[in-house]
Amino acid sequence: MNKKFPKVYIKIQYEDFDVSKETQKLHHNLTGAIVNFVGLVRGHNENDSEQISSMTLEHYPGMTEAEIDKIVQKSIKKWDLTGITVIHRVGKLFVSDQIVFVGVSSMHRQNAFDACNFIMDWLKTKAPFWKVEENNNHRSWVSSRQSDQEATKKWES
Amino acid sequence: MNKKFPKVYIKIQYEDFDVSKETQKLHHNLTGAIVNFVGLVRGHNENDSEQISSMTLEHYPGMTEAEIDKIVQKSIKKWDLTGITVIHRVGKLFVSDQIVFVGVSSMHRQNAFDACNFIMDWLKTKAPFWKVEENNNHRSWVSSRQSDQEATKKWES
Amino acid sequence: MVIKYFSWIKEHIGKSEERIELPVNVSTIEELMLYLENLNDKYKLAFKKKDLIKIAINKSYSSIDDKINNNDEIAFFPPVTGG
Amino acid sequence: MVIKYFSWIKEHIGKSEERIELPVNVSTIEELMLYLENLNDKYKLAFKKKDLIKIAINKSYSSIDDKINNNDEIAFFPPVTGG
Repeated sequence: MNKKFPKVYIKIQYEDFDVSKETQKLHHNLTGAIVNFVGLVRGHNENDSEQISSMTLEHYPGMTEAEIDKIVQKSIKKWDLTGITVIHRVGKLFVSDQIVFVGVSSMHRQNAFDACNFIMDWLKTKAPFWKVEENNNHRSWVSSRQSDQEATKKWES
Repeated sequence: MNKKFPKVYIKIQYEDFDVSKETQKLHHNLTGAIVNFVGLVRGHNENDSEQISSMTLEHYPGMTEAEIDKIVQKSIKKWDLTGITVIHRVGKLFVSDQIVFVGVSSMHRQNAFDACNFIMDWLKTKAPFWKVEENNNHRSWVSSRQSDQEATKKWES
Repeated sequence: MVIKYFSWIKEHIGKSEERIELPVNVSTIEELMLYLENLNDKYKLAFKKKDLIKIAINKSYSSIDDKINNNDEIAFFPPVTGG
Repeated sequence: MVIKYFSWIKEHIGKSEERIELPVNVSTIEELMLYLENLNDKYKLAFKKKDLIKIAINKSYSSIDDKINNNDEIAFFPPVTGG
């Protein structure tokens, strides 16, 4: 693997992102495979008990970027990759809006699948973002899920 | 899972595809996660021994769609999904052109990661496509890789 | 029956498709391959590496022992390399 | 030192950030939390469920036993829910 790879891009932003453009930016001469994860605002809260109309995401500026970079650096040690992009939105988002983009490119597909999955699992448990769900009646902070904590265990071996 | 899901779209085509538009089509009301795989034409042949300038893909019309549909139906039995799109290009493609798009949406991310990975692994070993790599001097049919055969073993358990 | 050839098998044989009447004494894929190999050296070369020949009957993967009928569509092709 | 609060901890306390001088006899996160809880009921409520409080010192995850200095940036927040 050439030392100039992987190209890393991490951004916290209010604006939406364009999946095609971000995919295009992950093309490098050695790239054969790109795996993208896109997280969306669902129309229901976590336990599906009620509809939501919007959510607001806040984060800890500086620490968020640093934690995501730590995760990305770990993924680079584990897999040969050509590019990694993590974009996470903050602010007010509506149902079916895009929240997060994690794109990983590599020479061969399994590395891209694994690294993208790894980054998402750790982002879910380490990156300091908090969601508050809103509907007409009230707002409530989302609780962290035990299943997200457990998801990181598959990377321990 | 509502019986109207997942929405399945399978297409073999000469034309390029737009990753943003295909991602958008995978949004459904229950969707929280989308995982996309994009395969690209690499600038080198499989064993990296020489540059290629283009490749041409041929397929077995009718059988290709049927084999991909079998794989998709298997993935639907294994995971709760909201949408599955498989687009595979044929004809002459150039370096860094997009070859294949596999997009899977679901309520939760691990299902989408696993189903996308599963569909790609089986597509690689079952869908009747053949690549011939071309450069100025000659053309050569790509050999199937042992690693692709072995990749499907992880789904046996 | 219709017989289809793909990739380098098609190139060795020099055609992508042909229609033949099921020959007498041919009732399996294996017998069909033997019949074709006896026609000329192009087929012999195409079918030389038996472990690299994949078979489909009516667009479904099949094996060398499978029975065939005169109205079947048979296909011979190398291991697939899409994706 | 700067102390930052996020999510419902911020809302219970009623501010997102404050600057204080490191109090006498406070040298760890745990002692700082005790000091704050004794200020008023807002902090008591915010810090009630100790197992739900995550701590960062200078933007790195830290534990309740970690030492702190007057020029540190401390943060208290609930388990994260991004992605």
